[in-house]
Amino acid sequence: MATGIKVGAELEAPRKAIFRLTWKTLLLAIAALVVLLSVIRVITGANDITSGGTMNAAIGLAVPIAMAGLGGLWAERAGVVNIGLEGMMMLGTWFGAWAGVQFANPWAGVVAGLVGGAVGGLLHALATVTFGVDHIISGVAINILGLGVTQYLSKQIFTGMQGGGETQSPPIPGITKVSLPGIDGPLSSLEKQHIFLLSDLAGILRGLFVDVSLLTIVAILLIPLSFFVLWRTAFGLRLRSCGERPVAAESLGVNVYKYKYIAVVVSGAMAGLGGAFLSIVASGIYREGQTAGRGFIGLAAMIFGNWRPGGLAAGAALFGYTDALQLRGGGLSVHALLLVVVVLLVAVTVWQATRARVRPAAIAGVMAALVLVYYLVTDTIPQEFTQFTPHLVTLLVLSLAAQRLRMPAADGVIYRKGQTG
Amino acid sequence: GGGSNDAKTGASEGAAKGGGGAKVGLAYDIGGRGDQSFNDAAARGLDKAKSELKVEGKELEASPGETDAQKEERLRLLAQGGYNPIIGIGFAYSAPMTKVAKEFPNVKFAIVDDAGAQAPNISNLTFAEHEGSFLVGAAAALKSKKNSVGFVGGVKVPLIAKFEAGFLAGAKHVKKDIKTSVQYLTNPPDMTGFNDPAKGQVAAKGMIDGGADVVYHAAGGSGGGVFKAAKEGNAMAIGVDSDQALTADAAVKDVIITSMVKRVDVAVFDFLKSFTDNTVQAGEKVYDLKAGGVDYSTTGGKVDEIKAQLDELKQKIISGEIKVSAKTGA
Amino acid sequence: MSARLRSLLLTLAAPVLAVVFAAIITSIVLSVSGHGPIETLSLMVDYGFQPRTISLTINSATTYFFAALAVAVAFRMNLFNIGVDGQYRLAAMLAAAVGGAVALPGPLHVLLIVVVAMLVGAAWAAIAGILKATRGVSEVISTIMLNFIATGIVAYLLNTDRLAVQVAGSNNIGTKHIPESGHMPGLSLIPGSGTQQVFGFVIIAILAGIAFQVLLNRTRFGFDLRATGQSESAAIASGVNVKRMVVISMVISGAVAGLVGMPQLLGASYSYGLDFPTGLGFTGIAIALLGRNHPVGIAIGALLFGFLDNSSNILQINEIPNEIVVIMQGVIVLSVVVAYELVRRYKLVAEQRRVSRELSAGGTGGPAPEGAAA
Amino acid sequence: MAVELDGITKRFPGVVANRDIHLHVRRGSVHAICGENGAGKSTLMKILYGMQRPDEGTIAVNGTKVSFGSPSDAIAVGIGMVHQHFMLADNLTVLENVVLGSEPRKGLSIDFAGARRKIKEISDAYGLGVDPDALIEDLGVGDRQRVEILKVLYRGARIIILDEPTAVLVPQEVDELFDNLRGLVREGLTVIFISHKLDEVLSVADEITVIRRGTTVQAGIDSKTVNARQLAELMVGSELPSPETRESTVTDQQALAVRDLTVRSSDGRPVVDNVSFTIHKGEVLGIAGVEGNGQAELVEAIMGMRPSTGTIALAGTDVTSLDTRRRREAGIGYVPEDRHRHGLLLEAPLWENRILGHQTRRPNSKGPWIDRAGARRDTERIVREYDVRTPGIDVAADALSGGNQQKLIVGREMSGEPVVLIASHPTRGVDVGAQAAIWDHLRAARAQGLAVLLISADLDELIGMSDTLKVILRGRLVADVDPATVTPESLGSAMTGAGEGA
Ligand SMILES: Nc1ncnc2c1ncn2[C@@H]1O[C@H](COP(=O)(O)OP(=O)(O)OP(=O)(O)O)[C@@H](O)[C@H]1O
Ligand SMILES: Nc1ncnc2c1ncn2[C@@H]1O[C@H](COP(=O)(O)OP(=O)(O)OP(=O)(O)O)[C@@H](O)[C@H]1O
Ligand SMILES: [Mg+2]
Ligand SMILES: [Mg+2]
Repeated sequence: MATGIKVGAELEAPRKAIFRLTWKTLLLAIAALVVLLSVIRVITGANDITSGGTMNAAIGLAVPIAMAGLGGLWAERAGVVNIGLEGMMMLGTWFGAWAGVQFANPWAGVVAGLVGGAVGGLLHALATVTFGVDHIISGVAINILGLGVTQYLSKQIFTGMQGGGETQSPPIPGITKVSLPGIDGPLSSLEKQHIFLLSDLAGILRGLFVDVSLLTIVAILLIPLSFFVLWRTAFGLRLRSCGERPVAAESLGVNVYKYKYIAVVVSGAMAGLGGAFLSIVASGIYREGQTAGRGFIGLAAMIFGNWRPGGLAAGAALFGYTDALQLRGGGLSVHALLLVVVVLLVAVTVWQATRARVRPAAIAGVMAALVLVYYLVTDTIPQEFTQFTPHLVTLLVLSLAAQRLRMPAADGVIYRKGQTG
Repeated sequence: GGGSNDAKTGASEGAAKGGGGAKVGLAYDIGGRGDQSFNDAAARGLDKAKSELKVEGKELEASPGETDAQKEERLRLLAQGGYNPIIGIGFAYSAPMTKVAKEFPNVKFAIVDDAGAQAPNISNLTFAEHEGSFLVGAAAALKSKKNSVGFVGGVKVPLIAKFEAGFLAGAKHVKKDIKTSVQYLTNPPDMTGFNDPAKGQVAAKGMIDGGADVVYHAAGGSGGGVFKAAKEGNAMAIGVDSDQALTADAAVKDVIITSMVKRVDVAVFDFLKSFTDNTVQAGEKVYDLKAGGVDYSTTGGKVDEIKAQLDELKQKIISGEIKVSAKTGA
Repeated sequence: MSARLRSLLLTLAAPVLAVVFAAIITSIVLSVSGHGPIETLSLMVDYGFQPRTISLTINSATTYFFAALAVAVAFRMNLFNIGVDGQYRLAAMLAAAVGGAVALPGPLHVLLIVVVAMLVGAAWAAIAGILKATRGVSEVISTIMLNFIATGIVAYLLNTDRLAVQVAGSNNIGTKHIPESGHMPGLSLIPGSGTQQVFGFVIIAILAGIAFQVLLNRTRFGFDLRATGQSESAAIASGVNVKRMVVISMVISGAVAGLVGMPQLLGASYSYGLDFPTGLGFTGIAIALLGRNHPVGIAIGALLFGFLDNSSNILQINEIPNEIVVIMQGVIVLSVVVAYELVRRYKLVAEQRRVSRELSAGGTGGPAPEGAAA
Repeated sequence: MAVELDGITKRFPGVVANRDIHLHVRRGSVHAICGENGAGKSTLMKILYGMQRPDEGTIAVNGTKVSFGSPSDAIAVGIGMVHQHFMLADNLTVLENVVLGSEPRKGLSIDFAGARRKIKEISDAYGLGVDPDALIEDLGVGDRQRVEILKVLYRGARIIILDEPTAVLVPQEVDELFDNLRGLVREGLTVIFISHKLDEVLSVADEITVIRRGTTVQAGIDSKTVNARQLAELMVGSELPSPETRESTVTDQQALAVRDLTVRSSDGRPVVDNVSFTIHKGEVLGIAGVEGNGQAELVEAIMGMRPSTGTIALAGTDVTSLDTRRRREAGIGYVPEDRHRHGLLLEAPLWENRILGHQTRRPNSKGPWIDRAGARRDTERIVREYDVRTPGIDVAADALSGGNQQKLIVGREMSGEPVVLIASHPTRGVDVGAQAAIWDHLRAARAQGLAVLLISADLDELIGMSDTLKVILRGRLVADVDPATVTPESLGSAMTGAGEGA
């Protein structure tokens, strides 16, 4: 029951229309997006939308979300819905900070964050796999527990520490940041000239290769690594088969419980790593409430990404990007983004119209017109609204694309050994 | 637990007499002691009173999402438990305190940051955050080489808007054409903006990338991120509430040119002192520049060269020559 | 009927076992931090059974009850409304603004506020329902996003330039105070609770619980809703328009969510300000699950959570870490569902065993295959 | 001996699935196991395959005693099993499904190229013709069955268990399968084959073991020494029922008229293509076709569960624009193909299941209210009249056996005097006794003027029950056949298109 109802899914399951992202389409889409952003930047003069600072901030904001999403991916590919990511992430922030401080070494914190999250995952696995509890219920409970346990531990442990308190840790030693040598200067001067496309590329490159934390690199590498493990190795195939058709896996001698356990524990570890990133790299300190719903957003990014690593990375990047824009001076940049929305909606309109789908085309067209009018009559967007830009964008993109998503067939289905018919 | 038995007895009025040995009840807002910010400042006041005035203290804190009834019950439990005086930290105690103070007319209450709770036994300890912010705004403008300063607010609530208003006014006062940018991290009731240094850093970095070289924050725990951004962006930062050049992480202390100190500790201590002296006065006591309730700090010597100008402004505010509005856009 | 009785006892055994288990875990946590578990628990119980505290607990529970009920309506048809939080905040804020702006005779004024709240909650939830029905967007994600969006909208409107007024002398802002005619009088239910009255809204909560039960179990609509929850495919084949049901049940869920803020608004604060309680939607999820989406279970769960919440103060006064309350809540939710699951399995096996025993006792013995006689 | 099972006993809660079973299988032979539904065949095979542990008894493979903890142990000694239901993950490729659990490796990664090569080799050697990179969900049932066999062969199994492999195949495909089996046996492999289709058993098996009610009735019968009748009697202890309808009851009143019905898949392909037919009162119209040729979509379109174009008239009234509920109210009864997915609320009691699909009608409801008393009373009636074996109407549908669940559904759909009954595989997976009972009920209702649209994979049932018989192929009605004269073989060839234009 955890998967919830899938409206009409069984009758309308689009077979051929399933969205499979290939490298080629991905690169093409990215290129098109960069050009589009560049055009919009030149038109609106909102230079921050492709600046190196924005890109760098976007990555920093995207990493914890991507890690939570990766956590979701591991669990759900093995058929366990993990809505407890937020709680596991909290454990990651706390344990990451604690060990980082305790051993005066951020990498000890990273390991502890992984372990802390993994313990949360283990609990989730115990409840869902061994006891067959509804996955969502267990996840909700773990979110409560994550909060309670970290609050309790802070009071017990951080209170006595220099610079720590009931709700925060002492400062955590940082992790080295690295840059590709010799590119910062030239790229940033190129960026400052605001040349069409060139400056945008310079900004993007600078964001990607200057001042990047080592843990960011590790985290980003985990995405292709997860892809490799899940899609290219025997282990991954078995794990995924547990999420698609566990009885089939069982009938071939795959120990379904084992793989589910491993998957959910890894899932917790990933979320924990996201938490550790947040406390160690992004903040340098543990603060109660620091996760601020990022676990849920990670889950959204994963669904947005069609239960695939590349997709979830795109989802997390989109989220990080829009969040970075709004935090970096909000109104103007987000206002410029409206034009991007207009262009995309017009594209949808045209695309639907060529396929003779009148209603969707009309809806998209009207929406495009409305957004355009709003763009033209305003100069900026109130700060209260810019803050939900990432959420609104996610919602809009999902309502355009949700029907093309495909979750693992046995996701959320409680599996018991020997059910085979 | 003696507490529960006392609580059961109902309207025991506790030690209503002033003097040493008073049992002080302190009800914090969410976060409590150790938040390195607002609540902690109050805690410092209590600690000082403990050692200098020989009072005892009992500290309780609010939990997220609770109702007024629970705050009320917290105050009531303290009153029933014989605690007197009782101090509520934060405007959220306004309505609860009004109610409970009526039930316990012999107990003295004080509330920080609120003048709405009115009763013969309530003292309202409020601060002119805008006045202090005006001074650091001026300092920011004077120190800025790029003629551009920024303000990062944690959560967009009226209290923080006072900081923003004063800061902008101060900056504009010394440099009419100065460029200012303002960013809040979250909107109420999402209070994570006070606890999210990652966001604080992004916001501050955005301002610095946009040309600002002095950034002031009123973002509680997110301020740590603001300092980091300033450090990495070779910019300057201004702390808030306490003298953050003393309290912040050693790695970023040197970017903090000054802090807008809000002396909640002083207010709490003063109140306790007046209690032990039996001179408690009900009603609002505004801790403004004049009263030394807000000020700018000089630790680190980074504002020494403009200290004269700042002190002149300070005098003008105290004398009423400059009126600082608590509202933005004024 | 002894089988019935046994089944009932089994059903009750689950939560009892779970609470005992949670108590054990909490005891361990307490002992580790150097506090006596027995003393702590008896302290909580002592405090919890004082008349004032009972009133407080009932009041918290009333609010939680609506939140959980809102979640449960959707959950009964396998829809997961994580958006109760955003729905009730938006609803309470707008209802408070309307309530503060008009003057109407007593009951009408209250009615207007309640209706506005329900409509707003329903409308906000309907967005998720419609997106799911027409665009296939998972309601889990859309309601999470809508919570954030609701926060932004509330923040925008709760501004002195728009719907809010500054509370005199305070740093709080809120909607205009609702005049007396729009208040819901409290009840002096618990003798000895002094000024602490019970929200008048508790009556509405009880009525809502009954309505929930009648709607789900006695009406065609409820049958369709439950059928969809149990098997969407079977419901479709039986003629249920699932898309419509998705929208309708989200609307109902949202309307109930609109009520979440009402006890507080109409019974205590009379205005929606910055200090209006938050996060109730998430607590509601846990309580709905704890109460197995059944009004009686939810009521018990709500009272338990209310009790635990309120004991936070007394623990602090006695220098016991109040965070154990949250840990307890998490452990209880988890262990209750594990216990339910174990009992459910046991009952299923027992029922199958009983069916086959009664059938073989029924004398279809001999080599003839089942049904051959027909 | 390849396999020796002795004294196997397996108990489930409330059921003894196997009781002291003995089974001896010679190496290099085809050994069939027969028994009615629920006799315990699958359970026995799962024990041999390590998926279930026996409570008592011993297993020996090639003369050595073994004890299996999981299927991997059985696979390791060369046993492979094709299950009664497909064990394939739809969203994985053929290759992934085949190698799962015994993946060839190259470094850290799966050796995809090697696996592809090996699959091709096996596929070519046995003429299976499967594409390793196809997604399972794009395959038809026949292909899926071949993938299942490939999975077994890929693991190098020497003892192959086939649990009712023919249930979803048309006769031609069955023949192909049998050819393959004979090929395997010639190479020295041992095949254990389960079926209750006795003609198949007789044609392919060397030896036959019959089990009934969980225990061996007769072991190792030489297939040349028995005939179908004798086997059937061993299986059920009585004569086989036959689905023949007696005299025609067809009238000239139209009950259901379907015109130009087209259903498109989401990519625009027609899966039901311009189908028209009429069923009269008292007529049974049978539709024959290999699974996946649009039958399911046709039924769902008539039920209004799936968008379609064309018109549908019920007893002269146009119902095209009505939704499923209105169509049901107008008098369409529906026995769905998959009773668990479309027919029942498994966790709900029987009396609530009585309401399902008839929510808006008496005796189940009055206005917007559910009439519990009425529904309960009527459930009692159905249980009585349709001989549903249950201790009461408050037990969950889950607790009933498949046959009894099906009888409840048939009883329910016959209530409320339907004009048309759409019966999709009404006796699938139901034992002979219940099958006979269901046929009797259909015949009786037909005599009362009920029109029936019958879809079935059981050709005997189709031929025996139908007054009119049409063949569906790739979504089109391609042939009319006369049920009085057609044989299962010729019908089978029409279904595969071999006899197109007949
Ligand atoms: N996992 C299980 N738990 C409980 N009962 C089971 C289980 N598996 C099988 N049974 C019961 O054991 C009995 C034998 O079932 P089995 O599947 O072996 O029959 P079968 O001969 O294969 O029947 P069919 O022809 O329908 O496939 C049935 O009553 C069945 O319901
Ligand atoms: N996989 C399973 N897990 C648990 N119980 C099962 C399972 N399969 C069947 N049963 C139970 O076993 C009993 C018999 O079911 P089954 O449908 O296999 O009977 P059957 O003897 O084949 O009857 P029929 O011939 O009417 O289909 C039922 O009580 C059913 O609930
Ligand atoms: Mg069966
Ligand atoms: Mg079987």
